[in-house]
Amino acid sequence: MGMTMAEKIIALAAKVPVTRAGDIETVTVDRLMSNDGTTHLTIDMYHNQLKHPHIADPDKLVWFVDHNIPADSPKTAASHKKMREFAKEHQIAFYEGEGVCHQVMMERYVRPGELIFGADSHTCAYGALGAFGTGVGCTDYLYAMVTGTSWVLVPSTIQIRLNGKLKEGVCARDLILTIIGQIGAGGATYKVMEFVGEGMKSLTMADRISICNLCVEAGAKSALMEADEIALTYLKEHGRTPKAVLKSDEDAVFEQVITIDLGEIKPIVAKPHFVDNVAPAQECFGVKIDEAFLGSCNNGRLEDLRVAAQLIKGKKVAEGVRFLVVPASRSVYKEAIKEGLIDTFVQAGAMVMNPCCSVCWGACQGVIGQGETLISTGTRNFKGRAGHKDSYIYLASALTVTASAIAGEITTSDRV
Amino acid sequence: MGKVFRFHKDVDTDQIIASQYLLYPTVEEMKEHTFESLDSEFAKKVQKGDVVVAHENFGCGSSREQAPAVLKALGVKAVIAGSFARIFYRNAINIGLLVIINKELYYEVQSGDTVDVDLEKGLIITEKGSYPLAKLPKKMQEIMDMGGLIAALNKEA
Amino acid sequence: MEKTFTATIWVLGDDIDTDIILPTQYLALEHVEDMKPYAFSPLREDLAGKIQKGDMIVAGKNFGCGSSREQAPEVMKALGISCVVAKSFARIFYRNAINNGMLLLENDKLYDQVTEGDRATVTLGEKIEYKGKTYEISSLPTNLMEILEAGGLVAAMQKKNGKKVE
Amino acid sequence: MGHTLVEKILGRKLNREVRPGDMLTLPVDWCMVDDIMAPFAIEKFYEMGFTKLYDPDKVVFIYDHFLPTTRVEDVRQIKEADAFAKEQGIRHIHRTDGICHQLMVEKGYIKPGDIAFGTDSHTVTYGAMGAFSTGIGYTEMAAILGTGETWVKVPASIKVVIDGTLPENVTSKDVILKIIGDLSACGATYESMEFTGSAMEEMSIASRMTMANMVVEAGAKCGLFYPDEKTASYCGIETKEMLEALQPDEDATYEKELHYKAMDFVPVVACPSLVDQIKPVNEVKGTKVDQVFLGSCTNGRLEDLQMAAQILKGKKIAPYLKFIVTPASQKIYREALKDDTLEILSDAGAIITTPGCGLCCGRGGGILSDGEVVLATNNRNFLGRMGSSQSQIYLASPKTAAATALAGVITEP
Repeated sequence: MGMTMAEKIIALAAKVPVTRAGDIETVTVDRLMSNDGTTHLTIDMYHNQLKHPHIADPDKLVWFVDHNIPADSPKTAASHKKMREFAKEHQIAFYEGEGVCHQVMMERYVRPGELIFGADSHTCAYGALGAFGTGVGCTDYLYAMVTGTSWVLVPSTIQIRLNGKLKEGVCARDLILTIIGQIGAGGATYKVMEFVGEGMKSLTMADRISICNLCVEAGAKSALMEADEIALTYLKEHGRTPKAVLKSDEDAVFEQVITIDLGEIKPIVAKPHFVDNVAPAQECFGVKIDEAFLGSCNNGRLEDLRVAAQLIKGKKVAEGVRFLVVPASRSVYKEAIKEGLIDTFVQAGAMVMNPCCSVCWGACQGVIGQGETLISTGTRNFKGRAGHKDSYIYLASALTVTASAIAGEITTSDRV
Repeated sequence: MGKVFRFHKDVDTDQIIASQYLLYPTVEEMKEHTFESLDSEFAKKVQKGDVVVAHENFGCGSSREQAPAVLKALGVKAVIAGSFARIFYRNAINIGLLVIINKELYYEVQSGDTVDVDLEKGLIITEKGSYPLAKLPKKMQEIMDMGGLIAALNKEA
Repeated sequence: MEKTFTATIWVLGDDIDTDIILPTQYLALEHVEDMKPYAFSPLREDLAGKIQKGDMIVAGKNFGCGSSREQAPEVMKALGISCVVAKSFARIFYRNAINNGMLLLENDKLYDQVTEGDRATVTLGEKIEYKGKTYEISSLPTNLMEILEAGGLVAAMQKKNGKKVE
Repeated sequence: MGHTLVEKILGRKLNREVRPGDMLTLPVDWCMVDDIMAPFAIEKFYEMGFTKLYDPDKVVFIYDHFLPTTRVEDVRQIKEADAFAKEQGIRHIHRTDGICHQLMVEKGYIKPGDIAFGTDSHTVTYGAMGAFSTGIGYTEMAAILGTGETWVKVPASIKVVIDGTLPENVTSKDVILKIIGDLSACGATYESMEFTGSAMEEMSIASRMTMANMVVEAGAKCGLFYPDEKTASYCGIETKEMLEALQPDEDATYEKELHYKAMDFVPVVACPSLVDQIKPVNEVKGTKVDQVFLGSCTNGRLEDLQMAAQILKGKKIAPYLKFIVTPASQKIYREALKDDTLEILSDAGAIITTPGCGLCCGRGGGILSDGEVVLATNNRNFLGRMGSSQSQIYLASPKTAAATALAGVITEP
């Protein structure tokens, strides 16, 4: 009996020849990512609770200040300071203001075949490069930081077979929201969502990251895609080589197989207050918006900015709407400057922010007020996530968000 | 014995503790904002030994360990839900917050009811009856038995 | 406004700026009552809680320098401060204070003599008496006195607009 | 006996001769209301019994302190201002365009000789254009919104004469800081400052704005530059007569005159926590900083960003240092994109934010915790202004800021 891609990566990390869904394995973690959302607490535990504080391999640690930057309060600044000082003392790779952690990880660190822990739930994005990324809390993180190892319950896999091609005006974001709507917010809990099929060939790296990134919203432990030619080209362009290029065996056992024709996918939105509360975009036409957000680890990449800029060029953001455009990393920002995209956004009346998590995280810049409505390419639309507890978030693709910013109400790109 | 605080389906980590409080220096400073958007009085009302009961998929969303940590800091004895999101579940066990999967209790109790979780007898006891405690996976039970992952780590070292 | 009153003294220094009187992060609170606890907080965190209705502030030069934030005199008025005696006042603060009916008195000697917690007696337009000594204060220009006597600019405008004052 | 510039401006408005000490009732050309103060001014406006603005076209609403919003209550300010603007027919609204004082000049509202009031103390900035402008509270703004006029006591004037050429490493920021240090934080209270001399004539409009912006830190009511060809070309006006009418008389009387030689200026900083604690940069060099801030209505203009870029081109800022750059307006942001300034700053490691008041007003954009030290190009270093009251703020020029960002310690450019 063959193994799934997830089983293969975990077996490699556990240094065992075979492992099966349901097994518990002790694994050596290839990389440990953490950000300012929780690292201050990890550091406190490191200092106050460990009998023998030490770090197994500081070179495996990568830390980011990306959630609340620039700092919005003395308390935030104090937590950042704690991180900065610890990173300096222990020579931990430290990025402050370089962009959203997952994007920078994809640009600089993630390699196919690796097993990566991130103290952030969207770590599953690394599956786009064929790596097993999963989100952990700071206690798990600390354990791995100290020992270099952790335990994993080997997950079963839902294989999603993609055929065909997305239609014009439809984004990878629409695809993954459709899938989450289908299987539900808990539909993949403890499982891996694996994407395969000839449809993959038409998906760019940006599309793939966007898809994998959002799988945690169906409860998934991780998301995986085979590192094919597109992924390996990306890797090479960024100066790295794979740890191992793996894929599921033909005779591997899957929990479930879902087949999707990409050509059938339509623009979709997730309505308040849950990611699986999806509806065709047209059902929400006319909903007035106060703010629109293009950015995040999900849709702040160059490809997203390109399609959005193309749509908004020569047009204006609707009066009274705050349109936040936040590139996902410094290199995205730089490329976007070179291509003239940033200028297009500013000219249209958008506010271009420094690369960071911004309003997707809802505690720093662009928070929305009581009764306000946001349309966002962020990852979540939980009640109150973007600000006031009585506010509304719709999630949609870069195209739909930009179209809505122009119209001042929810609409799709073909209508502006 | 503790009081029940009952919540709905898909209680996400932003409801348990919102983003704007996560960078506060300590859990102690965060805990008064627990469940703020759902019940702004929760942190004031909850007492040591009380129990949170919820429907399916409790703790979905982010990996923020602050979510189980504030519940523990407020003295919540256990969270009993139909199912849990993966990361929350693991985080809770790691810090020694009791998380119990039970599909019936949500339908049987209301907020304000009294309930007892008797670990020795392995029972959840309500005014109406009792429910057996589901067993934790072995690995997790070991961590709980040692008093959480850090305690386990300190024992290994 | 009473012509003569006696008040307990709080002493602050030179150049008490508007960020000290009320830091920016509290400016947008909906009501001045909500701002009260934060008055003077960067300098003396517990001061706002200690000030009693009728107390006075004695300070050095350039009181109220900095921004045009009118929340500064307003929050002081809400705390019940009867007047500020300073060596000098910053311009915008002075104007804002008068517009809010907050009494400001200029005297360049009192500050160097006072001890916090003592009491002093003010006679408007004439003098301040403190520990048996008299400190002169001048009267305000007529147009400002009119605003102050009306109870501030809002009341003065209401009168002009024939609006009934509640 | 002749007249100072402020007497000329005020007298011209009323068509009569005015002297220091005169109490005037002045018609107002521009009312600038920012997002922090708008709801308060609106509330007072109605409380006073007004129902209609005296002239909606003379009112400019600008949202800058709270954008990007960092707290849920920030939005309330904007919504209330928007509702009022709609009801009263205010057409001049800038919701995300940048900092109010920059926009009042950049968007062409302010012309030489205008009378402008704003709900922000740095309204004095427009003196760079030869306009009389000053900050007021929201109650007074409410009265002006209703009546179109207010009272002004004609100020006495201080004349500052600076001749010659400034050293390469000195900017107009160093000049105004030095003057504030010499005058003290209340040395110009109630007075009008006039800047003249060949060094002032040489200065760009942007540099003049930096100086006019900061006169309030010496307590001044306004800070004026004599309108000249540069002013006229910036404003797109040709009326030579008007420019001539807005020059002081040679025999005008000044309360005080300060004379400087431009070549004597050196880069300076204002040390914590008062704007008049001025020291040469060299006296505090080597002081470790955690953050550098380049921006604000004082120094967030294109030439400021360019000065920094020139120093930082091809280099990296010190490790573990935060360098926050906040252009003063979206127009400046675009100009800085066009000439690669932003790319150079970003490559050096700067965090470039969207235009707005940002860190200067202490609501967001890089707030400091206990024990942190910032060197900033804005106008105030008051205790706790940028976060913790246990943090320290040094004020300096864009050049000193860039040199300091590079070294991680306070450094002379």
